[in-house]
Amino acid sequence: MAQKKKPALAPEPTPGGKVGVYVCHCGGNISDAVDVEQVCAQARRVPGVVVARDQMFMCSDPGQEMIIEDLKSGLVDRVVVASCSPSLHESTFRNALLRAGANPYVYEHANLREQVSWVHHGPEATAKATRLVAAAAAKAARLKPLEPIRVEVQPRALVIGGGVAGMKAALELAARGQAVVLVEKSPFLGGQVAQLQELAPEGETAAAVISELAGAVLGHPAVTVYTCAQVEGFEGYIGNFKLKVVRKPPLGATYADRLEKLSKSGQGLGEYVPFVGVMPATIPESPEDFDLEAGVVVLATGMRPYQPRPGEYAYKNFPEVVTLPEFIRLQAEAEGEGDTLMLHGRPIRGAALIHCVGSRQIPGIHAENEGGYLNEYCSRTCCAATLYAANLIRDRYPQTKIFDFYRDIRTYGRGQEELYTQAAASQVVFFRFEAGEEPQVLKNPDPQGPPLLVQVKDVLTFGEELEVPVDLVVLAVGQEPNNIAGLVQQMKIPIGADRFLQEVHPKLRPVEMSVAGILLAGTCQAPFDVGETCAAAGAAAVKAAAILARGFVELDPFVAEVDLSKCTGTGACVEACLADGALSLVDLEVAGQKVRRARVNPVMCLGCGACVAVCPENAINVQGWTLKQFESMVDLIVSDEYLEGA
Amino acid sequence: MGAGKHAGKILILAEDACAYPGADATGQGHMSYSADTYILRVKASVLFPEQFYLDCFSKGIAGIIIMSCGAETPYPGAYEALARRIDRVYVLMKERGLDIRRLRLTAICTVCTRAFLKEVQQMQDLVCQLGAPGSEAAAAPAGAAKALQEQ
Amino acid sequence: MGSRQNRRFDALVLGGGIAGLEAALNLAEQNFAVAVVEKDASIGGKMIRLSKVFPTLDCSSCITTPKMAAAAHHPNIALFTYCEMQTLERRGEDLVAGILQKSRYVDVEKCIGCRQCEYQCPVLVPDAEQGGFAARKAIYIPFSNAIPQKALIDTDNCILCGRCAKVCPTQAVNYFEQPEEFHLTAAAAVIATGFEAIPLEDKVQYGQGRIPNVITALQMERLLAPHGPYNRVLRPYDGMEPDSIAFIQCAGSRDQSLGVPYCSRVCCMYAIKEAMLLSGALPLADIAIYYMDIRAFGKGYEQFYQTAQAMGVNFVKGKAAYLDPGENGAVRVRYESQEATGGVQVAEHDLVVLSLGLVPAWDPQGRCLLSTGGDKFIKTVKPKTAPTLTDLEGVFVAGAAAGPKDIVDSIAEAGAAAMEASRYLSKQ
Amino acid sequence: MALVDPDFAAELKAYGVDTALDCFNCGTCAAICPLNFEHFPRKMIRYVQVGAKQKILQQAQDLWRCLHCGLCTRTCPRQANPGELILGLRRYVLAQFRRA
Repeated sequence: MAQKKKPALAPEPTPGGKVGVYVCHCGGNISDAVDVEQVCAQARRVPGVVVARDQMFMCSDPGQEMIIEDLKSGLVDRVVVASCSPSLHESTFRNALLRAGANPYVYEHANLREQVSWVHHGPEATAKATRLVAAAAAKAARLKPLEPIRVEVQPRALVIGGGVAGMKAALELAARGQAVVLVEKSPFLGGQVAQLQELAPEGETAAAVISELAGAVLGHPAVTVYTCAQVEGFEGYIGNFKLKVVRKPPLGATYADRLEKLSKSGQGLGEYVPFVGVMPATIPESPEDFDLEAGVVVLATGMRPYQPRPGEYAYKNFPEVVTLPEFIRLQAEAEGEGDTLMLHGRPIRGAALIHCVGSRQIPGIHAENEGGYLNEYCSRTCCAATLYAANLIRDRYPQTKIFDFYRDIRTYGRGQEELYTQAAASQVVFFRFEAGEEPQVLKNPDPQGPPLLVQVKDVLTFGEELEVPVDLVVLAVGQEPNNIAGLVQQMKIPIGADRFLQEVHPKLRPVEMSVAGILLAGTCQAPFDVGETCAAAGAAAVKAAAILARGFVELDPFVAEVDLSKCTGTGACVEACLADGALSLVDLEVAGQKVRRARVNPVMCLGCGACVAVCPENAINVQGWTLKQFESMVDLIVSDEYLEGA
Repeated sequence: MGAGKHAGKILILAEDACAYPGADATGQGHMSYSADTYILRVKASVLFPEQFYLDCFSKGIAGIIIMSCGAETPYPGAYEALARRIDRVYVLMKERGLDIRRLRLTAICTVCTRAFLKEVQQMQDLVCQLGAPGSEAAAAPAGAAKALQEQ
Repeated sequence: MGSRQNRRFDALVLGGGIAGLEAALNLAEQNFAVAVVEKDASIGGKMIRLSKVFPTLDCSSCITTPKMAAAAHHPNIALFTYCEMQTLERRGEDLVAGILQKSRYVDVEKCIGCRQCEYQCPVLVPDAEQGGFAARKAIYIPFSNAIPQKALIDTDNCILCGRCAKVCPTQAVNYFEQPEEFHLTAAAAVIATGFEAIPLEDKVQYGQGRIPNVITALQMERLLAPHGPYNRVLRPYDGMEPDSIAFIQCAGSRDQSLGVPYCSRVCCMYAIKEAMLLSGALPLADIAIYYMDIRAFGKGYEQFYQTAQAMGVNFVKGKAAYLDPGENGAVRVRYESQEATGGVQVAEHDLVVLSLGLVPAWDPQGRCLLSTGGDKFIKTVKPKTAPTLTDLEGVFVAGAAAGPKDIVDSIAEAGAAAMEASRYLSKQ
Repeated sequence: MALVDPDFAAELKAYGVDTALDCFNCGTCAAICPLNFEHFPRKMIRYVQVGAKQKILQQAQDLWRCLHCGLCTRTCPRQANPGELILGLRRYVLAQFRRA
């Protein structure tokens, strides 16, 4: 365009408001139904309106230039554009204001296309258009310039949890040049995956996965790892979390088994040991704590396998009943060769695998667990893991027969249905049971036979009762979230009915917690397999990376603001506030007198206005959406004063 | 319709995340509805105090439809708080002899064009039937009409 | 014009569905310049075409539109709609994509989305966006919440009457517009090309699309959408309100006789969701789901399944083997009931919905050196620790392009792919 | 209560019955079968899977109902070849009768 010279800045808006109204024809879309010239003429009578112009396409360059000129010349200091829906062009015109050197928030949009010309016809269309423009002008006259809220971000991420999710998230952030502190409660990196051997369906080893991740984490200069460490103090908000981390020796014999296994292995610090993980540092002798500041926090606190109650499927009644993770370890440590699996010196000629142990529990059918809850969810990973184990046994020990008892086979993922097909091809025999008619595990009455007998009412055999004598029963236990009650309480974050951490929205904001700046990764959110955990960790990391890389968080200025000249400190707003920590009462001294006043933390404020409605003095308002603005809009909607012939 | 058509203005509070785009979708579909409707774009209707609704009626607004996001609101807890407030507004409306059907709380999604039209039509019919706000106060308990005038 | 020739970006995203948009937004938020290449005339992918989504029953459009708008308005994102990526090759540090801009016959710079052309056009065509149950014009804006809101001409049906050109207020219609080829260069790429439903024509047992009142689940989505074709659920054959509706699960999935041995992962849940929405729309209707295994594995999915059972949806264990037309537009379903007193049964339903499985929407064969798996989806080389990595350097994959996936999992993977891509970009 | 005999399937290999365990009991074969007879042929396949030898022998006459039309084999999603299985079972049953 013509004027390349440094633009003169638009003058500061005056309190009274000099409103410019710009009405778009939209190439006939509006002007065919609405008399645009008449709207302009009537708009000029509205108090505060100093100019009203029309244009064929207000969004075109000439249209925008018209607005910019009026702002720069000082003719107007508030702008109303009456055109299509704000969803299409509100940002266009706010940018035009910016280009004019004006504040983009002294702008109001009137929707004359979607709300008028496309739905109404005849004179009433023009009358309605005028009322909408007048109402917009009334609001515009009361608009104030606003600045986006800028929060500086501490250039550091804290990752809680040293399993696959935590390590993956830490690595991704470090690779983007961010400083990461990783805090792990146990002395080991590797989490639950380190308790496995091969991973379904492709068969990568846990050793390879954990060695890769832990090696990279420990080798990366940007990642600081603290094991035996927990977060015990938490305050602040996005960009500025202040945490206290405590390192202390683990309680009693918590990790004695793993520590013993480690010492027997002869491996050193930083090396992977099966069923242990990677121990990066020695255990602290005495408690020590330190403060930490972080811009974002990634929760990767993981899961634990469901522990069956004694007697559930005869667990603990017979030594031959084990969980799948227990079996994986037994099998991995089994000695000897031959074509029959040997456990504890006994040949396993037949093994029963039972699905959905501790998962898909139904109220009224299944008994509640110790804590008085039911795991109503599917644990997602057990079907594939169980079939993988079945195939592995059939492959290595062809004389060990496998009987698989399921409710639904859920091999949903890539390469998983093949596990099911392969199990069938390897002569695994399947039985299907209904919820509430779970297989019974009994002592085999036949002393010559194997020790256990599994009875089932088999859906596949037309509901017949079948009996299978076996040497071993493996319970495919599900996943439960780790107990992180302490963190949940400190951070004030929500957990779902399933006791997993609850994201804001599974699709819109799937890795974010309701507390801004806290992200969640992996099985603390829901059961996942290793690949899915890494994807979830990547998704959490990318959100964290965006916050950290920018160095600041810019929030909409549409947040609550207290008018201290009106506030009497009733606290009603604090009571009504929906965002924990956004509003508080503070003690001030005014003219030597102690008074209480409401204070907004704009970083925490959602801008919903729940506080506005309850203030008896109307001393609190959402900037850009004040109650007075809305009231004046209603006044103009009901007024006939500026309508021609009215 | 005819004479009753312009019985009074209807104010629509359309929440920005759902109902406002829903009204846009209705417009894109060129689905016609009463021109006596005025849409205020709001972030969350929980912002408005009880008095706002009463004031609207005393200013001459004949019907108000709150088109919220329902449970899908981006502000957790806002819908419940709003519903509680509207219950209180109903009490106040009754005290003033206002037919409580003049205020309606509903949820409209971004593509709920037919639900949008239905709500508008129902309110339009009701407003035609009831007339200007306060005209039903004659039949209301004594003092109610006076209370309304004092607003 | 030459305006779009040989532009350079940090990253290319192939596919403007939910996975592509999520990946693009995550890259753009880290200040990388991103090009999104979409084959359709609007971004939004399959998700924008759905009614509501499981397990929250949110309105699908309400969740997709904000992401579409965010991508369209993002200063770091450029959208290339109605474009095919014909080639993608690595030249040293660069990935170079050969793009074909298909002709819309409408100048997008001029088109203001006013739809005057659409109103004037005399040609009515079944609208694929409404499952073929409603009509559109030969010049049209793809659907109500399409982005961009720009018209295009369907040349198969246009009769060149000239009315659209005459009525267009901005002279945007250009019958002589030629397709345009250009290059986009970037350092990294995310493939998010999504899926298509298995063609109905492949299912001999299910009538190959020739049995009246046998529809696909995607068509049912349109019947259930609040802005769908009929405003309520009617069967297409005679407009009757169906009293009995059946869903046929694994219609093409887990079936080696059809060459699709894998599980399509989403069909159980979308069928349950549609069944729930139907029982809301038609409270008196009987709804049956014929299935082998219900795969409700995601967060909240099993509870969703249990709720559907409690609502009275009838889950019938058994694969429907054969469909044929019954009396008065009914459809007969033959299956083996596994109950003790069961045996072979024939059930009649007013409307039958095929839960078709998913196949890849894009084949890299002949276009670039990306490997595919036995299932023809893009192959990933480190499915555990880096699930979005492909065998072409700097190229990542997200969503259903790497195997059937629901929206939640696609979004997570899109985040992961964006993370891997940004990590790759910062290494450069 | 019937005891499951996992060795029966192996025993049948000699008669050309070696795909019985590929079946995942979807019921397509029974539903597609023109005989329209109870759970046939899946019933026989399931009996092989759980080793219900006696049931097969007791209901052996059902095996001869099969017309060998091939529909079940063509539509089996697991390619478990039900038609061939029925033929193999006939061979097995004949051998048993001969032995008896």
